[in-house]
Amino acid sequence: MIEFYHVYKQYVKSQFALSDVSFSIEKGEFLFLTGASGAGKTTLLKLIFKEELPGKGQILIDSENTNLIPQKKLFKLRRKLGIVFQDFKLLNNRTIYENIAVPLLVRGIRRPTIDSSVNDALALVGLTHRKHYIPAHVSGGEQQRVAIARAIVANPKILLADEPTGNLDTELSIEIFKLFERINANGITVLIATHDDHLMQLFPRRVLKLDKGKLISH
Amino acid sequence: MIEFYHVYKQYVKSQFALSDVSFSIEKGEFLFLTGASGAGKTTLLKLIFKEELPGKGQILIDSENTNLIPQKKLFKLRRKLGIVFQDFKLLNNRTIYENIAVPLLVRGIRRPTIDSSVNDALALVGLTHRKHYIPAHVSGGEQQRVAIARAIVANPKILLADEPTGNLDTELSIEIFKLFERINANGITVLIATHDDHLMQLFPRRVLKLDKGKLISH
Amino acid sequence: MNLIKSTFTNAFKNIFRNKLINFLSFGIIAFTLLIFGIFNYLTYSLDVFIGDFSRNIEAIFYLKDDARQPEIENLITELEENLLVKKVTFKSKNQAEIDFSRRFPELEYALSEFKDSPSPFPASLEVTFRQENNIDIKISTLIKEVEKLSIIEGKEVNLDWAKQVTNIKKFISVVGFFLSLILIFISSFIIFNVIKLNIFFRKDEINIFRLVGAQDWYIRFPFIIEGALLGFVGSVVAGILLFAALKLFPAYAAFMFNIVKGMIDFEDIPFNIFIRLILLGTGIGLVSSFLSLRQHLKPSND
Amino acid sequence: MNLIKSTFTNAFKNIFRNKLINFLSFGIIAFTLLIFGIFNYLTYSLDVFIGDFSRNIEAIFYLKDDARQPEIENLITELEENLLVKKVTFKSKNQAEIDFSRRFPELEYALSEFKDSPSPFPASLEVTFRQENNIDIKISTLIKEVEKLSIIEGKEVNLDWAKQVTNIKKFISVVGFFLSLILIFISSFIIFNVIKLNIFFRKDEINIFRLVGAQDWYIRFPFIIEGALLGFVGSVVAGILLFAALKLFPAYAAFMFNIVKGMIDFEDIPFNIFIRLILLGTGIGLVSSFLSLRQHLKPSND
Ligand SMILES: Nc1ncnc2c1ncn2[C@@H]1O[C@H](COP(=O)(O)OP(=O)(O)OP(=O)(O)O)[C@@H](O)[C@H]1O
Ligand SMILES: Nc1ncnc2c1ncn2[C@@H]1O[C@H](COP(=O)(O)OP(=O)(O)OP(=O)(O)O)[C@@H](O)[C@H]1O
Ligand SMILES: [Mg+2]
Ligand SMILES: [Mg+2]
Repeated sequence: MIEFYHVYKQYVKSQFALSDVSFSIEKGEFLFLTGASGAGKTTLLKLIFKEELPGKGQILIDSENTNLIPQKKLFKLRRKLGIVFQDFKLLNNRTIYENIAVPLLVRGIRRPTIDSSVNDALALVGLTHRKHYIPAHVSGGEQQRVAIARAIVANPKILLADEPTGNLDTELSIEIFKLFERINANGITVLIATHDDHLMQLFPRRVLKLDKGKLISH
Repeated sequence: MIEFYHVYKQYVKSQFALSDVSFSIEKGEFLFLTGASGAGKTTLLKLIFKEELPGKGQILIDSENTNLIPQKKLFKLRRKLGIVFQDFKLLNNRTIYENIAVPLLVRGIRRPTIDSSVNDALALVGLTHRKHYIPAHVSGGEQQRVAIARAIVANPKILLADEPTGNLDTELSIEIFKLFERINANGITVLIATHDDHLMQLFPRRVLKLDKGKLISH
Repeated sequence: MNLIKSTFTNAFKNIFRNKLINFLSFGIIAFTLLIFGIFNYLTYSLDVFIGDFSRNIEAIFYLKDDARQPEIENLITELEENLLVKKVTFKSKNQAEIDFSRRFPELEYALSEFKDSPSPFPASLEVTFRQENNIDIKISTLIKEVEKLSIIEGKEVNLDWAKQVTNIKKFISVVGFFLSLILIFISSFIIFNVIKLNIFFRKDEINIFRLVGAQDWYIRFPFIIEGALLGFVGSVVAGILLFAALKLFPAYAAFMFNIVKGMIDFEDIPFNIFIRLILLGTGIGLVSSFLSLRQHLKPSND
Repeated sequence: MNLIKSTFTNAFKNIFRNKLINFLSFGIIAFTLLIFGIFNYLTYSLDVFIGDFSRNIEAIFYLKDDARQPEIENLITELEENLLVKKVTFKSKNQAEIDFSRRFPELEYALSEFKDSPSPFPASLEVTFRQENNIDIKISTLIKEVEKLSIIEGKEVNLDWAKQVTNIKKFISVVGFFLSLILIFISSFIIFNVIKLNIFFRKDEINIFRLVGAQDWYIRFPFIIEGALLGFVGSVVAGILLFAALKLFPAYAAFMFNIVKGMIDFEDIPFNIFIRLILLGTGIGLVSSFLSLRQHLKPSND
């Protein structure tokens, strides 16, 4: 489902954010991506959804080489993915309900369908009572859960989550991880970047570990 | 140093973000503020630096009732504080160096003094090599460390940190907490909002615990 | 189908989401188009005013005192049959005197001297020519021919003056064109930059839309609609303001200085100007938002 | 001291940090002020033009043919000594005829009739009055007195026309004032909103500055500087453009239609206009950014 072949990424000269990264993830896998701050986790995820381009190497998503996807077709790749961003990337001038509805809106889905999907997602992350708030008016953890809800609302093939529980207490984090497990049980590939060793121990899965841009275990 | 007397806070009708919160923190204390997502931690901190006003109750900072501070004198209160915000609040059109220098600039400190203070702070959080980057070009954990550096750079009397290690790996988190301990050793009061039970166990201190806006232990 | 509806909804919502900047840009556009409209109207009315003057090229042929009636009538018929001529009027010696004192009332004293003697003015033929495009040379030739006739004592022609007037007219329309061009350019520049600012303002939003799978046109469309709408509403408001200004101003002026009322008679505001304003505004909005998008809404990664 | 320096540095850096919006607003301000300058100049030159006309109020007294020389000379001396009178010119019968044929060359034919007889025109006294403020009534009285004298046959006065011209002049300056007022208002509105937009744009930044202990004036100052600077630079550019337009346009026009060169002689652009533009621009910038700040930079919590 996700294959990296000798991928290098350099933002600035003489410094590799990723260097010679190769791995492959099967369809339906559930795995973690870990590493110290600045190791390259976010960069690796960005390469998957083509927000950044690799300096060298090939990346295959669903057997498609991302290097060869023209700008015009990029939305097709993105629609296969559900992404929880490390900085949430919520729209501040829209309510939480509207934020979660955006991926469905851009797919041209009808209002009633959108409504039921969004309400389901809200219930899953426990935010039904915050539906009509704007992101600025809810707590950090609540914002993070909005980001999670938006990532899963459109039934993606692959779920990418970057530090999805950084602002959540242990109890809620476990619940969110359980949610990811349920989603994974439906055949969706799940890749979670996290620092939380404790959580990774509770959910023992395959771990990709980065160290200064190098993949040291996979 | 920080005293709350029957403090209530309501953002919307019939929902209390904080209700009847009373506690007092001595000068030179190091303590944690914890509670589930949405419990009111950030709200409590915002009341301390008067970004929000309490609905009822009195808050005394350094023996001064914040309710009675006029808008024109507010900067005096803020200059006693160093704050790590949950969402970092970095200036995106300035470099990391400039971001950390802002609290010194607004105090009218001279350039050479600013320069040495900022460089010291950068070294403490391990970001000297990212000095000239803008926040958007560094990793989530690095941004968090910039926020920490900015909070400590102006030698505040009180350090407030809202989830300061949410984006950091365990190793770095411990290091940051050790930094907070060293700062505390200089007589600075330190109040840290965190979810991380593991870290709180490693640094056993007094804990203020919130549950749905109520202080259930202190 | 639903996607298109949602796109439109999105476009309109966006306009209200960014009230401030849109209000500002809308105001600026209305202002620019109003200035444009005023210049346009001024050019137009000067055109009309000058048109009135230049419509008639006239020649006056003074007849010798001894010219006989049949000879004169012959000439009149001949001239009337000429395709270049619009009208021929015979003015007798007496009529000439009356006209003269009417035209120069200040010279009453001078004329009173001759009250009893026969009119000192010669009889004349006033010939008005049809003025179509560039037949001036033919008219000149005709005038020269008539002049050579034995019954003609002299002539007086305003052809040179007519040429001058035509030139002024040409000059003013060039100035108007020039000014319009500058104003259109400025309007476009403003809308272009407003859209750019808007894109800049919503950079994060656009990026998020892209990241969750929006197609390019889904992102672009609202901006185009917005540009066109800004231009349209701006021009409608400019039109209304122009109308109000042209209607109210003379009334105000007449009230304040009733002597000059006739001078600023804006009675006939051509409907044309409104249509031109609206087409122009909408067009400018469309084109400049389109250009701004092409330049500033480039995908982040390439 | 250091705080003030840092504030200034910050103010200037801010201007460059928000290049786009400042470039746009600066362009708009320059444009508005340019239009303002053009209108101002047009009013000014119309004023000068009309001033030339209205400077001289004249009266012509026609003398009876039997008026004797000493009587005439008496009257001339008397008039010359009157404080209201600027100049008195005697025109003989012959001079009158020559002047007439010069003034109305079309009437050559009419006059040729009298070539041999004595001039039919009366001799006259042309009196030019000093025109200061509102001495029209006194002049009227004087004219009536002179008219009653036995040697005077009639009179001709352009006093009414002079009044009319004065009225037109007044009217035009009111129009100019009106237009200037509107344009100043629009400029202020634009700067006001640009600053508002700027505040809105930097809301987060301002908030962060407040949170780390900045005083109110430290936040406000850059905006004020920015507003004033925008107004100043905008007006300087507008001035330069105005100068260029007034200098280049006639040259261009003269090149294209050399007949009308005299018509658009912009030789003397008063330096006054530039100073007024700059003072106005800077003033508008200062005041409107000040107002905008007062209205939109309210502390978040109260
Ligand atoms: N501006 C606001 N308007 C309305 N409700 C708000 C606002 N800010 C916070 N709240 C609500 O108040 C409650 C407490 O929020 P707060 O941010 O203090 O929680 P927290 O303990 O910091 O949570 P987290 O750990 O998720 O950051 C939440 O339920 C939140 O939705
Ligand atoms: N746009 C950029 N320009 C320059 N350097 C960058 C850019 N983005 C990231 N980097 C650098 O690349 C390295 C890897 O960044 P990345 O965001 O992938 O780290 P990460 O593993 O996600 O860290 P964290 O856990 O702190 O989020 C970091 O050192 C960062 O400073
Ligand atoms: Mg990261
Ligand atoms: Mg919080």
